[in-house]
Formats: sequence, C-alpha cells, structure tokens
Amino acid sequence: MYKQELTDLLKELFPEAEFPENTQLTEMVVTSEKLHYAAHLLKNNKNLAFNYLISLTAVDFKENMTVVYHLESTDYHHTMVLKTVLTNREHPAIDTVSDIWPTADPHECEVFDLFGIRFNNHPMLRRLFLNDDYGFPLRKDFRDEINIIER
Amino acid sequence: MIQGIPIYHFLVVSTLMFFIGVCGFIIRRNLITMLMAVELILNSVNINFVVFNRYLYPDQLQGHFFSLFIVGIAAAEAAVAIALIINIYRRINNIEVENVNEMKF
Amino acid sequence: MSEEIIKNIIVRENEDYIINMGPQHPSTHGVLRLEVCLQGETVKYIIPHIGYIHRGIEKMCEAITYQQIIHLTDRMDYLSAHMNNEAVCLCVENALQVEVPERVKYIRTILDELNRLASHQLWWSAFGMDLGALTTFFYGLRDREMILDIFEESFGSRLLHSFNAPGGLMHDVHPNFQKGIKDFITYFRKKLPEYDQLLTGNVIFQQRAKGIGIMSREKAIAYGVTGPSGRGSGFSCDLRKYAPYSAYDKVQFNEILYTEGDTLARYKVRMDEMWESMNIIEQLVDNIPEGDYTAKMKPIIKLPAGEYFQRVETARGELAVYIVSDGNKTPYRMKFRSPNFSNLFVMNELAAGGKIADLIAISGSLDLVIPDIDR
Amino acid sequence: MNVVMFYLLSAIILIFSLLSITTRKILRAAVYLLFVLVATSGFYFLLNYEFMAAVQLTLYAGGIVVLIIFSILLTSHISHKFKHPALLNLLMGAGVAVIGAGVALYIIFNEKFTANGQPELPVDMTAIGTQLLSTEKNGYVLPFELISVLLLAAIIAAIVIAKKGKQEEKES
Amino acid sequence: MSSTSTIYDFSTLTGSIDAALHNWMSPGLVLTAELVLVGLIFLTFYALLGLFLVYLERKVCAVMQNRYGPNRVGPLGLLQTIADLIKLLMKELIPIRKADQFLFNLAPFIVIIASFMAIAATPFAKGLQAVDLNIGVFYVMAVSSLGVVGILLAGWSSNSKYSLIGAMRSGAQIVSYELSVGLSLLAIVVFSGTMQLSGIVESQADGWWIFKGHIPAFISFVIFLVASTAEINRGPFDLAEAESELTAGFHTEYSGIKFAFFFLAEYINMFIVAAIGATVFLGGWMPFHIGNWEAFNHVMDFIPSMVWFFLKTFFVVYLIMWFKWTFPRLRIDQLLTLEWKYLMPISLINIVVIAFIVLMGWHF
Amino acid sequence: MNMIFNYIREIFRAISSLWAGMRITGKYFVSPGQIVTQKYPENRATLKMQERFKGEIIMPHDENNQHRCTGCGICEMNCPNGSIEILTNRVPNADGKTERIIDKHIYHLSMCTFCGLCVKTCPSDALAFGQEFEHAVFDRKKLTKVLNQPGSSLKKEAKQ
Amino acid sequence: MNSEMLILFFIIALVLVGIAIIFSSLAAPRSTNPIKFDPYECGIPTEGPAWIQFNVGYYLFAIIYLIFDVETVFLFPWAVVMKSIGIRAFVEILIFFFILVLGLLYAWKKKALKWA
Amino acid sequence: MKYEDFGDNDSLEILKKSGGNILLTSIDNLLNWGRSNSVWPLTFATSCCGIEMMAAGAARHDFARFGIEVYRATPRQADVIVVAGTIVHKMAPILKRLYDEMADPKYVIAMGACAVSGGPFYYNSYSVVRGVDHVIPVDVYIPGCPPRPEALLYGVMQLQRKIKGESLSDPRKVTNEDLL
Ligand code: SF4
Ligand code: SF4
Ligand code: SF4
Repeated sequence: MYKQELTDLLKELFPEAEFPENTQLTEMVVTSEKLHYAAHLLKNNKNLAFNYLISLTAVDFKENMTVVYHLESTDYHHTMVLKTVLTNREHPAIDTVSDIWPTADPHECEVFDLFGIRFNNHPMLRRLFLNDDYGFPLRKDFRDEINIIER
Repeated sequence: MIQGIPIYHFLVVSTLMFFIGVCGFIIRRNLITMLMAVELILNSVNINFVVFNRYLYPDQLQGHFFSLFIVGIAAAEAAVAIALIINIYRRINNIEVENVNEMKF
Repeated sequence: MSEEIIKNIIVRENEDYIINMGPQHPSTHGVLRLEVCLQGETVKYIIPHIGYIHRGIEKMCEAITYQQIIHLTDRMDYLSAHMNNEAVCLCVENALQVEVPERVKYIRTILDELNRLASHQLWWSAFGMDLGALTTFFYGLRDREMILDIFEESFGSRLLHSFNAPGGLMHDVHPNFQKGIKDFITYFRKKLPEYDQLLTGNVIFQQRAKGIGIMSREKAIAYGVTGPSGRGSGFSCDLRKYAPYSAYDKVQFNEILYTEGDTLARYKVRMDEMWESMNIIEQLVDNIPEGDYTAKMKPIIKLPAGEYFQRVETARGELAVYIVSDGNKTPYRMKFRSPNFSNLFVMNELAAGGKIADLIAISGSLDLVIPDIDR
Repeated sequence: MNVVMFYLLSAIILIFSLLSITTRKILRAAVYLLFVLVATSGFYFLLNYEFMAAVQLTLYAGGIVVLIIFSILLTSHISHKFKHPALLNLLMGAGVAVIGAGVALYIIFNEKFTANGQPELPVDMTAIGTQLLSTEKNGYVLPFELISVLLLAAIIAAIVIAKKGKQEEKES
Repeated sequence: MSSTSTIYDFSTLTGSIDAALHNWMSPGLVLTAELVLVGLIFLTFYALLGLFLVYLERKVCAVMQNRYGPNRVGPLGLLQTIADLIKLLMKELIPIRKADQFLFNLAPFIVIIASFMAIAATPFAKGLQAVDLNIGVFYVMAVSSLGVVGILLAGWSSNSKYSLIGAMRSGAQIVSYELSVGLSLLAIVVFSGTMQLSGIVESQADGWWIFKGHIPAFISFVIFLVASTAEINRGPFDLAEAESELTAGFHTEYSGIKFAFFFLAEYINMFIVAAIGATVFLGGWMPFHIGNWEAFNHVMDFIPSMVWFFLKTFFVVYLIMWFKWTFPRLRIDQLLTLEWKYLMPISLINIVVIAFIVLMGWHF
Repeated sequence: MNMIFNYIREIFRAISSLWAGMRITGKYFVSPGQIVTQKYPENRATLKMQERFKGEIIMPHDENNQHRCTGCGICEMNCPNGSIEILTNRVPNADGKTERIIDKHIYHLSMCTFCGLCVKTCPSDALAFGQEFEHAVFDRKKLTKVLNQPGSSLKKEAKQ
Repeated sequence: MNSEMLILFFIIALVLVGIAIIFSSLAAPRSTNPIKFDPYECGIPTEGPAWIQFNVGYYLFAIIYLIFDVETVFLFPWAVVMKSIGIRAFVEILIFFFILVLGLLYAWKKKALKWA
Repeated sequence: MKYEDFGDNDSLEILKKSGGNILLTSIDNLLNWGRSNSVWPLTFATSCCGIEMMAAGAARHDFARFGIEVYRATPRQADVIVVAGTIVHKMAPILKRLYDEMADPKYVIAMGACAVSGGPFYYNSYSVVRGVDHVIPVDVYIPGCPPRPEALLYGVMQLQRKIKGESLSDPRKVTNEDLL
C-alpha cells in the first residue's frame, strides 16, 4: 500500500488523530488515552493488519516525552509510525501494548529503564539494564557527575 | 581357610555386626538408615554362611550359594524398599518413621 | 526518584529451584544471565537478565558526530559490524538525500554477505560447541579466518573495521579484493559440505535439534523474531528481499524459509543462507563498477531536523536505526532496534517445558550476541 | 600377613558399622556402610571366595549403596542432620544389642565347631557355574530360575510403586 | 599358540627376579620387597600413563582440528602435562563453605582407588599382570563400579547446584551403562569359557574373538565401546561435566590437586576400558596372525607382546577419543533411551545368539 | 514385524550418519599437512602483517627527525574517544607573529579503537598506521605515547 | 599372593592421593578471603537451597539397574560353563532370559524407561 | 623469543624479585616453570574481544601450543582470567566475585581497550568501568580494539615472563600498586 493510501485509510479510522506532514514514513499521533485502543485497531483491522511491532522507543523532547512505535504489516509490508506524547515529566505513564504485541514487553521495560516511563498493566515491568536505584540516563536532564566523563 | 585365624574370630565379628545392625534398626527413626541397618544384618549373616562353608565344609558350596542368593535377594529387597521410601517421601515430604504413621490411606 | 521505581518482584513458589546460567557461563555467549527455574531437569520458566554489558551507546551517540558514531555501531553486534555501519550510513545518506556511487553499493553488498558468512561460520562453530561437538569450533573458525584475511587486507582490521562512512567508504578496497573473494568462494564451496557431514546429518544432532523449541510463525511475528530465527518459522522477514537497499535489488537470490520452526529449522536456514550468500557474492564480485569510493560529503555532517528510520538485515535479523535530529551535528536521539533484543525474549516461550540441554540448544539456535542486546 | 589383614578388616567393619548407625549425617552413614561392605568383601577375598567377593562389591557396594545414596540425594539436603534419638530408643537399642550379643557370643564360644575334614574344593568359576546350573543333588538350578522370577516381581513392584506416586501427584 | 612368542614371556623374568630375591633374604622379606617393587612400578606407571594420556588426547584432538596442540613445553610439548601437574600440585585447595568436608575430601580417594584397583588386573604382557584372578573380567567391573560412588559424593558434598545435577546425571548414566558393559563382556566369556583375563587372552591364540566370533562378537565390541565410553563419562556422553550446561559438573567446586585426581581418574579409566576391550576382543598381547601365512605370522611373533598390548589399547583409546572429538553430546533422556531401548535389548539378544553359536560349535 | 524392521533400519541409519562425521575428523587426522596453524613467536621473523594493518597510530619521521604535524588539532577533534591530545606551544616565528607549533602529540594507545578517522582527517597527512601489534605491557602507563619524537621539528614543505 | 596384591594396590592408591593432598595443602598458597569459599554459581551469589527435588527418573533407572545387575551377576557363572554343559545350560538360560525380558518389556510398556 | 625482543622490560625488572638461597631458587624455577607453562584460562568473555580470544584458540593461531587451551568453565580450576571485553558497573561485582573464587595463584590479563581503560567508552558513557584495574589487579595489559590473536599470544608470553619472576619465599602476588 502506498503512503498516501495508508494515510487516507488511517485518517478515516482515526479522525481525531494528528498526521504530521513531510515525514519519511506515515506518521500518526494519538493521545495517550487513545493509544491502547488505536494499537488494538491497528493490529486487528483487516486492511491494516499491523501485526509486527518493529521497535518501541521514546524520545525526550525536553518539554514532553514521545513514545514512538514503529509498526509493520507482514501481510502488506507497509510501515507506519505511531506516536503518543506524554506531557507529564514527573510521572509519565501510558498503557502497555504488550498484550497486543508480546514483543513490546521487553521494549517497554527498556523504555522504563532508560526514560522512566511507566506502562500501566505491564505484566512484569522491571529495569533491564541498570540497577534499581539509578537515574534515567536517556532523559535530557539526566546528570551523573560520578560516572560520566564528558569531553 | 585363613591360617592362624580360628573360626570364632569370624563369628565374633559377624555377631557384633549383627547386633550393631539390630541396635541401629531400633534407634534410628529414618527409613533409609533403617534400611541400612537391615543391610548390616544381612551382611553379617552372609559372613557366617561363608565362614561356615569355608571352615566346616570346605568340600561343598552350600554356604557360598546361600550367601550368593541372599545378596541377590537383598538387592531386590533394597530396590523395592527404596521405591517405597521414595514414594512415601513424595507423599509426605519426609521419611521419618513417626511421620509415616500419620499416613492414612 | 527512587521510591517510585517499581521493584521487580517476581513471584516465586517456594519449592522452585532457581539456577543461574551466566553471567559467566560457557554457553550464554557472553554475559547473559538466565534465571532458570527447574523442576527436576525440566525447565519451568526462564527470566533473562540483561544489562551486564550495557554500555550506553545510545546515550553516547548523542554527544558525537555522525562519522564518529560509526565506530560505536561496530561494537554492538560485532559479528555483523559491517551491516551495523551500513545501517547508520544509509540512514544518514537518506536523510541528506545523497546518492552514493554504484561502486560503493556493490562493495557494501559484497561486504555484507561476507560478513554474514563470517558470522554464520562463527555461529556454526559455537552452536556445535554448545551441543558438545567440540571440533566444529575449529573448522568453522578455520574457514572464517579466510574471510578475515580478506577484511584485513582491505581495511586493516579483522573484526571491527569501521569501513563505512556516511556517503561511502573510508577508502577504496585493496586491489586484491576481488581475487581474494573468488579464491575464498572456491575454497569454501568445498568446505561447506563438510559441515553438513560433520554435524547436520549426525543422528545425535538431529535428535537434539529436531522438534526442540518450536516457534510458530505467529509467535515469531508477535515477538518480533527476525532474521534466520524468524525465517526458520516461516516468517518471511528478509529485508534484502522486500525492502532492498544497496545493491540487493540487482541480484537474484532466494529468501530461505523453513516452516518447522524448531531448532533444526533455524539451523538449516543459516546453513542455506551461507550457500545463498556465496551466490550473491559471485553475482556481484565480477561486476563491481569503477568509480569513486565515496560521494562528496561535507566534513561536518548536519542532518536536517526530523526523524529518520532505516532498516537493514544483519546476520541476526532486522537492525533498525532511528535518528531524531534537531539540525545539529550530533543526533538528538539515536535508537538502535537490535535484532537480538527481540529474539532473546522469545526464549521463555521456547524453552519452558524442555530440558536444560534443550535450553542450550535453543539459545544457541537463536544466535544471540549479548552486546547487541544491551547496546 | 593374612592374620594382620584379618584384624585390620575386622576393625574396619566394626568401627564403621558402629559409626554408620551413630553418625548424624545421613550420607556419611551411607558411606560408612560402604566401607563396611567393602571390608566384608575383603573377608571373602581372604577366604578365597573371589566370586563372592566380587559379587559383594558389585551388588552391595556398587549397587545397593549407590541406590541408597541416590535416594539420599533425592530426599535430603546437605545441611540436614538427624535429631538425637530418643533416650528410650537409645537405651532399648543398646540394651537389646548388648544382651543379644552377649547371649550369642556365649553360645558361640560354648560350641565346638569341627570341620568335616574333607579336602578343600577349589572354588573357581567352573565349579560355581556347574553347581549353579546342575539339576542334581547339589545343583541350584531351581533357585537360579526362581531368582529371575523374584527379579521380575521386584521390577514390577518397583515400577508400580513409583508410577503410583506419580499418578497421584498428577491428580492432586 | 606358536612357540616363538614365548621369548617375551614375562613370567620367566618375574620368576627369575623372585628366585634371585629368595637367594638373598628370608621369604617374608622377599614378599615385602616384591610388593614394594610392584607398588613402585605401578605407581610410576600410573602417574606417567595419566600424564601421557592427557598429552595424547590434546595432541590427537589438535591434529583432528588442523592445529598442532601443545608444542612449546619440552620437545613436541611432551612436558606440557608435567608442567600442568606441578601447577596443580601448588594450587590452592578451596574448602567450600557449608560443604561436607569429610565427604568432599573422600571423593577423590574413591575415584582414584577404583581406577587403581582396576588397573591391577590388566594383563600387559604374558605373565605381566599384578593380579590374575579367576574372575578377572568380573573383578574389573566390580571395582570400577565403585567409582560412581565417588562422583555422587563429590556432587552432593560440594553444596553447589551444578555439581548436584552433574552428579545425579552421571550416577544414572554410569549405573545404566554398566549393564551393557557387563553383558558385552559376558558374550566373550561365553565364547572363551573363562573369566580369567589371562585365560581369555590364551583362548585367542588362534584368532581374536572379534574375528572368530562372527558378527555377534563384533556387535558386542561395538556395544562395549559405546557403553564403556559412556561409563567413563567421556564425550559424547560427558553429561556429568557438560561444559556448556553445567560448567564443570560434579567437580565444579574442586580445585588444585583434588580436581587433578578426577581428571586423572577419567583418563586412567579410559585406559582401563581400552585395555579390557583390547584384551577381551582384540586378543590382548597376542600378536596379529593371518591364517596360514607362516612367514607373516613369524614376523608378527617377533614384536614383543607388550608392544602388541599397547598398540591395541591405544588403538581403542584412539577410537574413544575419535568419538569424543566428532560427536555432539547426547541429552540425558536420549542417553538413557540409547541404553535401555537399544543397547540392553540388543546385547541380551546378542548373548542368546552367541550362546546358540557356541552350542552349535559354529565359532572357529 | 514392521516395527522391528524400522528399529533395525534406524540403527543402521544412525551408524552411517555417525560414520560420516567420523570420516571427516579421521580424514583430517591422517592428513597433518592440512594444519593451518601459524607458529607465532617462532615465525616472528617472517611474520608480515597486511600492508593496511592497523596496529597503532604512528607519526612518521624522516631521517632529519622531521614530521609533518602542524598541531592543528583536527585529529583530536575527530577522534571519537579522545585518544589523542594535542599540546601546543606558542612560539614566535620568523615574521615576528606567534605561531602554534606542536609540543606533544599524546596518543593513548590504551583507548584507540583504530577507526582511522584521525589518519583520514589529518590535513597534512602527519599520521599513519603502524604495523606493530606487540603492545602488551605490565604497566598501563606505558601505553600513553608521545608521537612526535623529542627534538623533532616540522617538515618544511608541510608548513605553508 | 592375589589378596596381598589387591590390598597393596588399595594402599598405594590411598597413599598416592593422601600424600598429594597433604603436600598440596601444606605447600600451596592459602587465602582467607571469605567470598572464595562461597559456592560458585556463575558469579552470582547463590540463593535458595542447593538441592533439587529430582526427577523420579533417576531412581527408577537406578532400581532397574540394580535388578538387572543381579541378573548379570548370575549370568557370569553360566557364561563360564555354557560351553562345557551345552544344551541344558542353553535351555536354562532361555527360561531365565524369558522371565527377565518380560520384566524389561513391562518396564518398557509402562514407560518406566522414558525420561519423564 | 629472546629477552630483548620483548617490550616493557624495565617494568619487568622492577617486578622480579632477586636474592634467596640457591635451593629455594631452583625450587622456584621449577615451580615457575610449571605455573608459567600451564595457565588455564577461565571461559570468560564479555564482548567483541572475546571473539578474538576465540580466534586465538582456534586452528589458525592455536592457543594450545602454549598449553593453555584447557579452558575451565569454573573459576576454581582456572589460573588466569582473560578479561576480554567491556566491563560495566553491573558486571563489576560479578567479575570481582569470579576473581575471588579463583584459587591462588591467579593472574589477570586485561585484553582490549575496554578492559585496559574503558576504550571507546571512556567518555560520555554512564555505565562503563574505566579499566578493570579498578576492580581487580591486572597483570598484563593488551591494548587494541580488539587486539589481534597474535597480540594476545604475545600478552600471554609476557605473563609467562612475569610468572617466572615470582618467588616462593615471597608469595605475595605482585599487584599494580608495586609499580606506582
Ligand atoms: S596530526 Fe594532523 S590533524 Fe593532528 S594535529 Fe597534527 S596536523 Fe593536525
Ligand atoms: S584511530 Fe580513531 S580512535 Fe584511534 S586515535 Fe585515531 S581517531 Fe582516535
Ligand atoms: S576493546 Fe574494542 S573490541 Fe574489545 S571489547 Fe572493547 S570495544 Fe570491543
């Protein structure tokens, strides 16, 4: 499916979502409350069938945090990016999608580990890489004078 | 026949061993150790058979064969006993005799 | 901050017999730690613990330029170092919309496949060793040295060559490059059947691999298991085929698919891929076009603000690079979606219910490289 | 030489059988038992019943003791120690043993054992084999065949018992 | 047996030593002196053999793997294992906390004693055998079955998870495979009608059992090889110390010289089974003869019997090493299946067939 | 009957597959000519690294003890992991202006990853890769090297 | 002579191991680091009991082994005289075997020979 | 290889102990000969350098010629721990523990830039230990990223030379502090 077609289809299904222009892949931004529903639909809609979650990550844009999902359909081989913006920096939280794509489980742990974003209803949210009392290194406000030697 | 050892010495050893086994059977409350005590007893009996055979009837092999069969039977007995013990263990997670009494079928 | 961190509480039954495999364990291929719960010799469940080699590469990338990032990507999945480099380069080139010369594309593709061969050879050696066939280790590495010789001749290093640069290559390949490759291929075509005789056909091996750790296609997709491991389950995920990059659209090759999804299938995919890689190389090696080894690039690369995503097929699966740029010379956020990370977490599904020995076979057949998981 | 050996072996047998019923660590008890059994087979060697000695080694030391050790490995932990036995038991056991041993020894020493004076039969394998398989007066072919029946019974019993436990485990 | 091979009869040599000693001193002293002599010889032999086997294994596998193996310590690396020995001797012995120290230390004793007692019965050459019991074969089986106790103790007393699993595995494995070893040896006992090792060798003067005994003898030999490889815990049956699964299995916690003894016992056991295999199936120290090729047979007779014995033994040793360095390891359930569903029934049937052959007098 | 037949066939198939494997190892065992091992310390005299081999970074000096490094610091900037430190001196030159010249080109061999960026980006080609690989030391400090030799000076033609 | 020899070998082995261990424990270095004496578990401190409830398989096999071992023991005397006695021995052993193979078959049928 | 051919001889001289009586010296020589020719490594590799370590053990370079191919999986039986790869803060205590669990005498080879100094991860990384000598005492440093197998062999020979300089009368293991 071509990019434009996909965007049209998505617009039809998610009228309230935002669709940024001029992006490399089809992008869709939904609110964090809608996320789980959107993910569910993206996977189970026959024409979309995004059954393969390539990657799940987050970006810290200083004022907000964005969780980014890269999706692909193994039937149609089309790709898209699903995004959701979290404004609460102190206690960022979002619904898990690990019930939809099991592979999200470790990815969410990773995001939790590096950004401190909590995922509600996650079966076993734990820190993967770092010790439990360490900060969240990929946040832009992360500082660690002891361990980082800057250049 | 060992030159210089009278038959009594053998018998003393086997008797003592026998009663050590009996004693162990009584004082031990663990099934496996009790089984071990039984093995001691059987073993002492075996010695007796063999020794009598060697010392008193060296032209025959009865004692020898008897102990041979005893060993064989002891093995079979031990096998079944251990099967039982393990079975009990898996039921009540314990192999002490007192607890075995609690087992009600 | 610390009070709100959720402690990882794993509910364990009292009798659960937990045994740690790793971090230092001969068969976890590095510092993976598997917390294995046993019942007798049967595995009840596995909890992988990672992070024993988490080096913070994503964070480090935020402080260095795009050229400098290349050498860090080498060190993630060091067995497919070249593919990792290429992923970043392609991403940067796409972002800048630079057209790299044809020659570069050909050479990159050849190197990709050589690297894949080397990686699969090493995997074969190590897999055999995991299963207790110690001699495979030596045969696999013996043949791998031949490839390393080719690498060393051109790039001066054996394992991590940082040979790609955004826009092309660091320098041109050695004049002997083509000849070396052709010699190697004739050599290796003779040696590869020996691998089969030694291990594949062996009845013990068959018994240990067949029907062990079965992963259905659905499970593979759901867990994002890509690469040979995914293709062993019939998950057609070969990016070289359906999202071709570099010169992959110019060559004829088959995507290897097996549908059994067991350890043996994953094994066979890799064995067949070696043949296929040799085919690809043979198609390309004689036709490398003349030309420049790099496109014209500015000394300081600045990506226009935006987000870029690029996927390549490494020896272990799909590597995706996700760059968020704010227009500076360093990336704002750099994310590597590493194949092994996803592949690892399907392990519990595969190994639960099997024996410890099966666990080893399964983890071997997934071909994990731990620094790639941890990044 | 043989005399020395005899006393050495007797000492080993007595000491270790005592230890084996008094130690508080179960695996040690099994190991002491192993020593006793090996020493017993030493007796048989001294008496020139080599086959018997080897049977003792294979079946007792290499078979039964291994089985016992197996079951200990299955059922108890290294830090496990027995409780001291109850005093009553202790007294009773010791009493029975001492009295019994006294009586038995008394009887033994009052008995005159006389050899029948026949020449020694060389106990090699041929003799054993012939007697074992012979159907004549001194033949043991019947017990020989019976042993196989016994073993069959033991196998069946062991398997039934073991499997029974398993089924119930599944049900519960 | 042709008369020429008696030129290397060691019983004459030992006899003359015995006589010489008797001239010198009283019988009691002679006995002691002889015992000490035999003891020292075997001690040296045992140690050297262990070292040499370790070296041999490293060389054999190296050549199979296209490399040289140890070659820098001493000529051809021959001193390599001696260096290892010195190092191991001077390595710290670690008492593991909460381990049962008595049993922990006892385990190496048991393993070594089992292997040392077994080597006593090996017939190295004509008349060169420390003990020639009339139950020879059975004795070796009996003694070597004690080794498993050492392994079980080692695993249990180390208080380590890996050790315990390793010990249980090897326990189950060794006891199972002992049956097949016994049954395959039994086959030859049926043929030769004696259990005395020297007797078995003598019975092969006109041809080795592996040739004389038709296919069943060959099957027995194969079963013997497989089962004994498994019984001595060597690859592909090395589950007890499966490196890739259990780190080092039952001897995970052993260090220094105690570990060295397990290592040594493994290799000596390999030698013992090879020696028994060579003796029972391949004619022990009997030279190789072909039918009526008189000239050829005479040439063969001039090779000392000791050489024949070691040639055959090391051939079997080589076979065992060859297995190890070629095959992947079995899984525990496959291992037991192999024994109980293949080797055991086959060897049972095999024995009946052999008995039948013997009954009909079909063997040569 | 069929079962027994299968049973036997299975055994034969297993044995033949095992034999196939043993043939391979056996073949190599009897052909020691296939040994590929290089005897490293013995063959040291003849051991030749590939010409592009990256063993360490060196700064070639000519016979007059002159190198080409201007001390511009580009390599320091480009080195991804800070293996290079440039210490410069300001000295007055012939024209009376002060000029930066290299004092110490410090190279941390212990950190270098041989990525080649410094060699590639150096504008005056002052750096090159050396072939030495025997670097093992007992003291980590020995791994920090000063590349410009003491008393060396800048090559004339490199100075424009 | 035989039994002396056996004892001798026993003692030599004992002495060999004993002397080596004693020598080594005297001469080798010793350390007092308490961590060293912890059981090894891939570098992670051990938790939980170092003791498994094992599979029934293990002891079931041991039991069956024991029984067949008895059988082997009784076969040896038979094997020695098989040649000299002839047909009678053959028949006797056929009966013996038949009964035992029943046991093996029973175990096979009951899946006792299968690793649970 | 001749003495002069080796590098870093001056550090070695500092390490070597001198003196002692003749008997002890010859025992020392024997011991050190044994120890230096039989250093069994622990199977321990964390990342890329581990691959080169494997390559050093493989047919082309053949570690085994030095008699050190006996990779032991358990620290109890190993003599040398070749730290091949990056050590991060989470791994450091484990490395320490492994080192502690090894039986004396024990040696450490730091292989690769990461193990020597943190290498490519020296700057900007929040989790990498900058050199394993912060965790355990190191005997020989082999720089390179990764060092080629010959470099590892050379490092092993350096270690052997170091072991040969030890003395029974002063069994204290030489640590880095002596060098400072
Ligand atoms: S080496 Fe080259 S780049 Fe570095 S300071 Fe000298 S001239 Fe500049
Ligand atoms: S090669 Fe790379 S890491 Fe080494 S000094 Fe040059 S730029 Fe730095
Ligand atoms: S030194 Fe280089 S090759 Fe070695 S582990 Fe570190 S990054 Fe990898």
